[in-house]
Order: sequence, then C-alpha cells, then structure tokens
Amino acid sequence: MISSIIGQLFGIVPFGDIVFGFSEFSIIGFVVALIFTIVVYLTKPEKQLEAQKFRVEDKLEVVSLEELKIRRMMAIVCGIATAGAMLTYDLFDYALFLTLVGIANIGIVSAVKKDWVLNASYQYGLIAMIATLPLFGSAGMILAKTGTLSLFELPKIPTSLLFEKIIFAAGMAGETGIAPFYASKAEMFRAPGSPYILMIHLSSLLLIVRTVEILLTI
Amino acid sequence: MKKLGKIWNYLSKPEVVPRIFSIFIALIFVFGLLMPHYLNPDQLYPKPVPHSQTLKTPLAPYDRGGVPLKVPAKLKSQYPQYEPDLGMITAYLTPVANWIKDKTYYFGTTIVSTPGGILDEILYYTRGMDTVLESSILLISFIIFSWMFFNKD
Amino acid sequence: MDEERKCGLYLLIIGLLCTFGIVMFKGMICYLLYVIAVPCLLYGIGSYLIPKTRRKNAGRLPFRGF
Amino acid sequence: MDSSIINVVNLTIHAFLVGSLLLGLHRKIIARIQGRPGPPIIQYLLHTIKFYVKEITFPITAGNPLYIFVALLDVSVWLTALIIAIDLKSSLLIIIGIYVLQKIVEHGCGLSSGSPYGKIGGVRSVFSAAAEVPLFAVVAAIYLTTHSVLISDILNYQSIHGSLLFKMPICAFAFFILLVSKAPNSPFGIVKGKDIVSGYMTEHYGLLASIIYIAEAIAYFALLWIFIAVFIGPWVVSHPLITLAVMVGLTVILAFVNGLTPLLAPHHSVMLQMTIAGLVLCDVLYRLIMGG
Repeated sequence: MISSIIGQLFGIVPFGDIVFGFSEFSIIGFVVALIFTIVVYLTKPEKQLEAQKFRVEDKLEVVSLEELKIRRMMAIVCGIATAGAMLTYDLFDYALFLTLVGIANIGIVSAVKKDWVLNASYQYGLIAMIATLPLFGSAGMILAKTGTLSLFELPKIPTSLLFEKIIFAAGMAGETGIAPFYASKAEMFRAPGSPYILMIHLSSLLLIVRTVEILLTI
Repeated sequence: MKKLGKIWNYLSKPEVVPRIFSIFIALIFVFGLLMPHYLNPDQLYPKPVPHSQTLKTPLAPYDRGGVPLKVPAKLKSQYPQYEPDLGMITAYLTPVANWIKDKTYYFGTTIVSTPGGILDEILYYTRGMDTVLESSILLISFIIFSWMFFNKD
Repeated sequence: MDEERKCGLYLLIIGLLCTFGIVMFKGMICYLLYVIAVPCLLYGIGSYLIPKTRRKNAGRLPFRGF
Repeated sequence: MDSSIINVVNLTIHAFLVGSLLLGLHRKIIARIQGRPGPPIIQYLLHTIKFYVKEITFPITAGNPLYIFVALLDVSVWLTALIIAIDLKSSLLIIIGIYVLQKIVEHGCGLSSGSPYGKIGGVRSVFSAAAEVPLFAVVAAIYLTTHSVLISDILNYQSIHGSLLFKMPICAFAFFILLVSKAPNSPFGIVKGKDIVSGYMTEHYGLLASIIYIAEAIAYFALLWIFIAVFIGPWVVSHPLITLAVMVGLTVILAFVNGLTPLLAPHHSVMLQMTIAGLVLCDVLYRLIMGG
C-alpha cells in the first residue's frame, strides 16, 4: 500500500516513537535539500545594479557582512529543517518541521532593510501564525480519532480523515504560501541576496510535494 | 472578464492575503462543525482523568510514576521493539527541581519545571525529537527578534 | 588560468571520477553517478572548447550600465 | 558496468535529439501561422551546438558557484526525470518533485546573475510556481482512480480499463495546461516573456545557455512522454515510432495553441492556472466523496 506511493523503503532510524524513514522519495528530497544547503553556504550573494531616482548613474547594491551572516545562518537552518521534514514519518513532528521552516523563512528576509520587503514578510508571518492553528489542530484531531501519529500505522486504521486532511492541507498552504496566498511571499523574493532567497522557494516547494505524499498515504 | 481581472488584481496585494486566508480557514472550520467527530478510546498517549492527580502529587497532572533508572513508568510506545529501556528516565528531576517539588503541589504546571525535564514529551520519553524541535523554533524566533532589536537603526 | 576554466577543471575531475564509478559499481548508484556525471562533463569539456574571452573588462557586461 | 546504463545513455541521446527537433518544429509551425517562412526545423539543434563553443565570462555581479550550479542542475533534474519515468517507471510523485526543482532552477538562474531582467524572471517564476504546483492535484485524482502512483501500475491499469483520457478529462486538461506553460511562446510563459528580454536566461549565455538548451530539449521530451504514458495509454509508449507520431501531433496542437494566444499579464496567468487547479480540486473532492 505505502510502497505504491513512495517507492521502496530502504531503512529506518528510530528516535523513540518518531521514526525517520529512507524511501526512494524521501532520499531524493533529503539529498536535494542538503546539496542546496551546501551550495547556499558556499555562494557569495549576488550584487544588484539598481537605477537611482532622479540621478543618471546606477548604484551597485551589496549585501553587508553582518546581514549576510544572519541570513546565511537562517538559510542553513531552513535547509536542515527541510531535510528533516523529508525524512520524518510522524505527523506531529512533520508539522513542527513545517513551522520551523516558516519561522526560518521570515528570518531570511527579516534582516533586509527595505520597507516593502519587511512589510511583505510581516504579512507572511501573520499567515504563518494563522496557519499553525489548522496544522496542529489537524494533527491533534488525527491523534484523537485514530490514537496514533505514526505515518506507518495510520494507513492501517480504517477511519475517514477527510476533514483533517483538508485542514492539514490548508495549514500547509498558509505556511508555504501557495496560490492564491502567494502574493506576500512573491513580494519577499524581491529582496537582494539570491542564494538565501532561493532557500525559501526550495523549502516551500519540497514541503508541498512531501505534504501531498503524506495526505495520499494516510 | 474585466471584473474577473479586477478581482485577480485585488488578490495579488500582500496586505489582503492574511484576510483572505483567515476567511478561508473560517469557512473550512464551519464546514468542520457539520462533520461527525469522535474519540478513539485506544489512545497511544493516554491521559489520566482530569484533576485525579491535583493536590495529591507535586508533578500533577504529569505524574507517570516510576523511580528513575530503577522502576519504569507506565507508558505506551508505538514501537516497543526499538525501546528496551522504555520509561526508565521519565521521572528524572534535577536537584533544583527536586527542591522546588518538595515545597509546592503545583510544580508540574510551572515554568520552572522545564529545565528539570518534566515537559510532557520528555515524560513520555518516546517523543524526544519533538522537544528538540519545539525549543529550536523558540530559539530561532528569539534570534530573529534579537538581531532586529540590536540592528534596528 | 581564468575562473571559467578553473571551474571547468574541477567539474571535469568530478565527472571523470563519476564515470569511473559507473564502470566500477552496479545497481542504483550507477543512475545517481550518471546524473551527476553528464552535466559535469558537459561543462568540463565545453570550458576547454570555448575561445578565450577578448573582452577588456571580463565580467563587466556592457548593457548593464558599466 | 551495468547494461542498464547503456540503455539510459541511448535514451538520453534519443530524448535530446527528438526534443530538439520537436522544439524546432514548434517554432516552424508558429512561424507559418504568423505568415513567415521561419527557421529550419533543425534550428534548435544548431543553436545548441553553436552556443556550446561560444565564450563565457562570469558577470562580476553574479553569485558564484550558484550561477553555474543551477545550469548544471537543470540537466541533472531532467535526466533524473527521464530515468525515473521512462527507464524505471517509478513514482509519479517523484516526477512532481523534479518538476518543482525545475522551478528552483528558473528562480536560481534568474536571481544568481544579479541582472534586473533575470530578477524579474525569477520573481515571476515564483508566481507561476504558486499556480503550477497545485495543478499536481492531478496526481491525487489519478491515485484515487488507479490506487497507485507508480507509472508502471498506471500503465497496467490502462491496458485493462482503457486510457485515462476519457475517464478523467479534467485532469488531462490540467496536465495539458502544464505542457502549454512549459512550451516556448506560451500564453503562460511569463517567466521567459519577451517583455523581460528572455527572463531568467538573460545572463546565462554562451556555454551555460547551451547546457540549459540541452536540458530544455530533454524536458520537453520527458513531459510529452509522461503525458502520453499517463493519459493515452501503454499501446502508444510501447513502440517508439507511434510515440514519436503522437508527440509530433501534440507539438502541432501546442504550437497552434501558443501561436494563436497572447501572453497573459503575470497575475492573470497565475490566477487562470489557479482556477484550473481549483477545477481539478473539485474533481478530486467529487472522487473522494463518491469513492469513499
């Protein structure tokens, strides 16, 4: 049943009730997230040549060193959280990883001193905060209805989880900012410093795919 | 078609998005009120009856019994085969926490209990990863706030 | 050696190592190495085929206001 | 050495050549629709080879090594798609993951060069990712019908029950919209629109452009193959010549769609795709309620 979605399961790493599993699907996601984290760590931020208001010459916008440090750190946290979210086979743990990614995403842009970027990230922060309610609410309701949170056990329990799945998807939509809630996030991407911004995009896209997998499994 | 274009343009403003999202969530929850909900009696993480431990044990409502490293506490685990030492360390308290425990009946619900390792998940022992993640979420948000505070000019 | 060829050299080495790995190993890892090897070799070989740049200020693109 | 690797090498070269020629054909048909003679059909291939031996310099504004890495990643991504889809016939969900990485490539290409055009292309790629990813609700619908997302199982299901195109027309339409948005000059092509020079490709020139062209040819082949395999059926993909014929047919249709429609404004393109995704979601809900 489960192998018809994720491919072959190669092995697991148990941390108590929380089990990290290595399947074809999760290995690819994990490796991609890690490789991107390394590349983001190595890459220097790009410089933008911006036209000036009321002047002829252009200005080279450079990301300052201390801003770079905090943003790089947040990008790495985001990458590690994404890699973890790919592996975990526990619903509540996955929701926590999702929230960690959301917080780190705000962190990546919060150091940019441009007011429209900060405004957009504030709006995104509001959405992320609202989204934790359906996310954890869904995990809690699934626990109450089935008595377990493990993604290996949930498919074996014959219970209709339609409403829980819908609110889990809604929580994920808010946390990762897919359409039609993309507007605030897209505005964040205008900030300079490409490698870190890339991490926001990567994490949310990988998490969407992973959520689809989870919702199909349980 | 023109009206549709206007609606689409309205949706693309950042400050509108939280409003729409919360309306969307509210609609879903209203839909949820119509669905049947019930509790599965066979729970993986059973809770004691409310107030059954209050004023009887200082660790209320999180007392699971057991003596550290000697008698295992009463716990259920999803995968018992991975945890031979299940429940052995759940009753562990630091010396400071022990001292406070002797003074009050409300220790289990105080913030002081956190360093002693009496958070629900640690009591359960089986969900250690969650505790790490929860505290790292707090830590990250604190880092962001403090960076913005020190570089606010 | 300019920067483009230096990158090309590194990637060529990675690509050749992966090719060696494809010949040595069997199974799933071959696919993984193949996927890494092809783009590395494409860039690695290409970077030695391309002519040296004749621009005066390499990297300062003319249409960008420099 | 594993003999399956030789198959994969064959497959890669086949995909590259067929994809390039189809893209050339696409361009030719659009030119004929507009009343121009148009370039020869091998033009795309010629472009690729020509750019392969052209000089490059890294712009001083670029963020290295991301600047090179994304171009190489593009090839890796679509090679993985070829292997997973055609050689191993594995999970369709992994294919979505790969499509998602393609969006990352567009975004990374656009942003790593520091060019304003590339930047707009990258930001638009984020917009369109927000709309294209929900289209993969198609996978959920397929799962509800066939009870598997492995391509081999889907092919088996179709050989017994007939092709999925008639069973789930809405999903097929949504996937077709994805193909349209990936084809050149498409109405949803806000990422590479001519209004922003060429979007994310603006500052990847010379050798790197050639590498991206190779990846795009493979991508075009792979996406067409997946559409044919998932929606039309096993009798088409079992023989390479029939596959090729159907691909040519699809390319003609795509070229007519793209040649006759204008480029949409960014938000409108996103919301139109989103509306189609909403249709698919309604379809999925209907199947859920009817099936369960």
